[in-house]
Amino acid sequence: MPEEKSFSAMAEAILFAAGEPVETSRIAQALGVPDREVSGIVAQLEQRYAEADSALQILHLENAWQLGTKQEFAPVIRTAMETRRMQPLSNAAMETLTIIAYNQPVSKGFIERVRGIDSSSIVNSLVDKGLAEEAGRIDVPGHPIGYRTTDLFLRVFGLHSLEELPDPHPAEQSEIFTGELTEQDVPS
Amino acid sequence: MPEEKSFSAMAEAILFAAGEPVETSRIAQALGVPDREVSGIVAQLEQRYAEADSALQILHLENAWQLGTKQEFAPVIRTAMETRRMQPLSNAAMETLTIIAYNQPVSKGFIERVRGIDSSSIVNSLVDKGLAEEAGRIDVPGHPIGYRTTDLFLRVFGLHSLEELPDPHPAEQSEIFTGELTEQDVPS
Amino acid sequence: MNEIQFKLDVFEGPLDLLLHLISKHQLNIHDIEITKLLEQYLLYIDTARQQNLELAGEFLEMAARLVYIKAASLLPKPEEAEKAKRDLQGTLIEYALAQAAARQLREHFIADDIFIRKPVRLPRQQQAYRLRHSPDRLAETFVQIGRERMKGQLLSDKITDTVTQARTVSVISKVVFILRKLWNGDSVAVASLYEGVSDRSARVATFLAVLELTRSGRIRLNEENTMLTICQKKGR
Repeated sequence: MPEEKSFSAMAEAILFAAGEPVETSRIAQALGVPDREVSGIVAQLEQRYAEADSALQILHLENAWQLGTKQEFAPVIRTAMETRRMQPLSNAAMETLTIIAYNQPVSKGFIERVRGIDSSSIVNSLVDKGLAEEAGRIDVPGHPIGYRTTDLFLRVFGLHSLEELPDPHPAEQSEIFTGELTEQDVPS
Repeated sequence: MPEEKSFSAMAEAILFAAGEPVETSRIAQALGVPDREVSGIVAQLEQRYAEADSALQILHLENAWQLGTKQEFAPVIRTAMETRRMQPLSNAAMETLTIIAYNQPVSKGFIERVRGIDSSSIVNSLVDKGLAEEAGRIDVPGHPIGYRTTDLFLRVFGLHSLEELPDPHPAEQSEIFTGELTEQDVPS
Repeated sequence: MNEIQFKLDVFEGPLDLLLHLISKHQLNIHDIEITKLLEQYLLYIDTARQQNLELAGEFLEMAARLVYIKAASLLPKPEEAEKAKRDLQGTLIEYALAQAAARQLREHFIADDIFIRKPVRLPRQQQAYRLRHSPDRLAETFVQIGRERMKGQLLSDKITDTVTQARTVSVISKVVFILRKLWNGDSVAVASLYEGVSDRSARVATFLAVLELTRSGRIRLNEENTMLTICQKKGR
């Protein structure tokens, strides 16, 4: 009999109410189980969403979990909510976001040095879009504000964690990096 | 084959993403069905939630529908949310609070100038946390609302009064003093 | 000039333009032919100007940097030029990497197709802050922000960066500087523009600024190239 509430349903309740990503430890604490059991519990929930006729899915972001809709439901949601799909980012925004993603936390000054052009307004617009955020001040002269990427950034690029950021692959560079390819043969 | 997305899953997607109650007609329009079919579609969803080991339920309000958690999950949700409240202040919040503390009363505009980035939502969250409060309008152009710290702020930082605010780096004070005098010799 | 078919607005900045020129003319990024690069770069700047495009100041700063590298390489001791060239190559390689990474990241873009929920508002959610901190945290944060900034009158990040990085001096700032000197119609000795200016990039910027102003007809040099006067506006 389903009198007893299952852990996976409890996890579902927490993730639903929180909306934002919830760390493994917080789920564990609320359920009264060790941290290491959380991924198994969430996996059950994930399976239910996969099997059943459900529009939901579990997002695994860094060390946290979040409830979201399956990608294929985006059109019907947009129709109902009358929202537009996020526009693809301009090259300038992509470059800036990439520099932030691979070097975070970084100051606006650092980004400007890499890109060779003032990028302050682009950083601000990435913050407005929720793709980047402040990350305290950096311990370099002038103590500039550092920027890092957000959970939305991970979601928008279908990443589970920053470790999944693609390695800029050598083929892309071959036109410019002639003769340097051997250096990339570093054993991991 | 369950390739075809069912109406009930589409309704679930809409209700999940909306968060708030969604009118029958809006759902009907997005699914491309007559209004009168919506309650049947939602009933299917409701049944899935009832049968499966789910924490969710459908709330029917007037002429609208909303997705929520079942009553009995309230305690576990509350426990999980409580732990979130224990989050210490972010760097950005600490910085904003410091600016308010040493310059009060200050406007949001002043804080933005000091930090170099819009800090309005951070100020609001400090007010929510009871660490800062409005202090009437300030006598500068535009008469913006001023903010000051609260008694709770004093308690949090173990101070008896604002006069006890620590003096930042007194050692460096003398050099800065001389340096400043010369820098101010700029004709206005 | 017809052979230069630049799409002028597509470059993200001077580095983007340089990378374009390097790949177009098959230059070796690890040992750039500065003369050729400079020539192509200036051609671009000219084309942009003919089309009345507003170029960001950074494009002119880069011109100054290239001119400097070329000029310094003609000196008997070209070590300085070598170093400046290596710096530029390093900057370009770093930027090329960032561009490659950006292109790859873009392939993962799925926009905001996954929807999430706003957090549920619990009745008592706006609760008073309960943690305790040492008052030293306030002092530390104060120091982090910096005393100047705390008064709300700093000096943008950009200026701080300039101070800490000793960047190339902008040509535009020198243009303004020169025009100010000439404002009331006096003539000014060219040499006086360099008085007290020991920083090399500032000298290069001054030189380029004079060039720029004479070329555009804003100022005139006397026959000995020693004195500058401002050109009176003529009715056309």
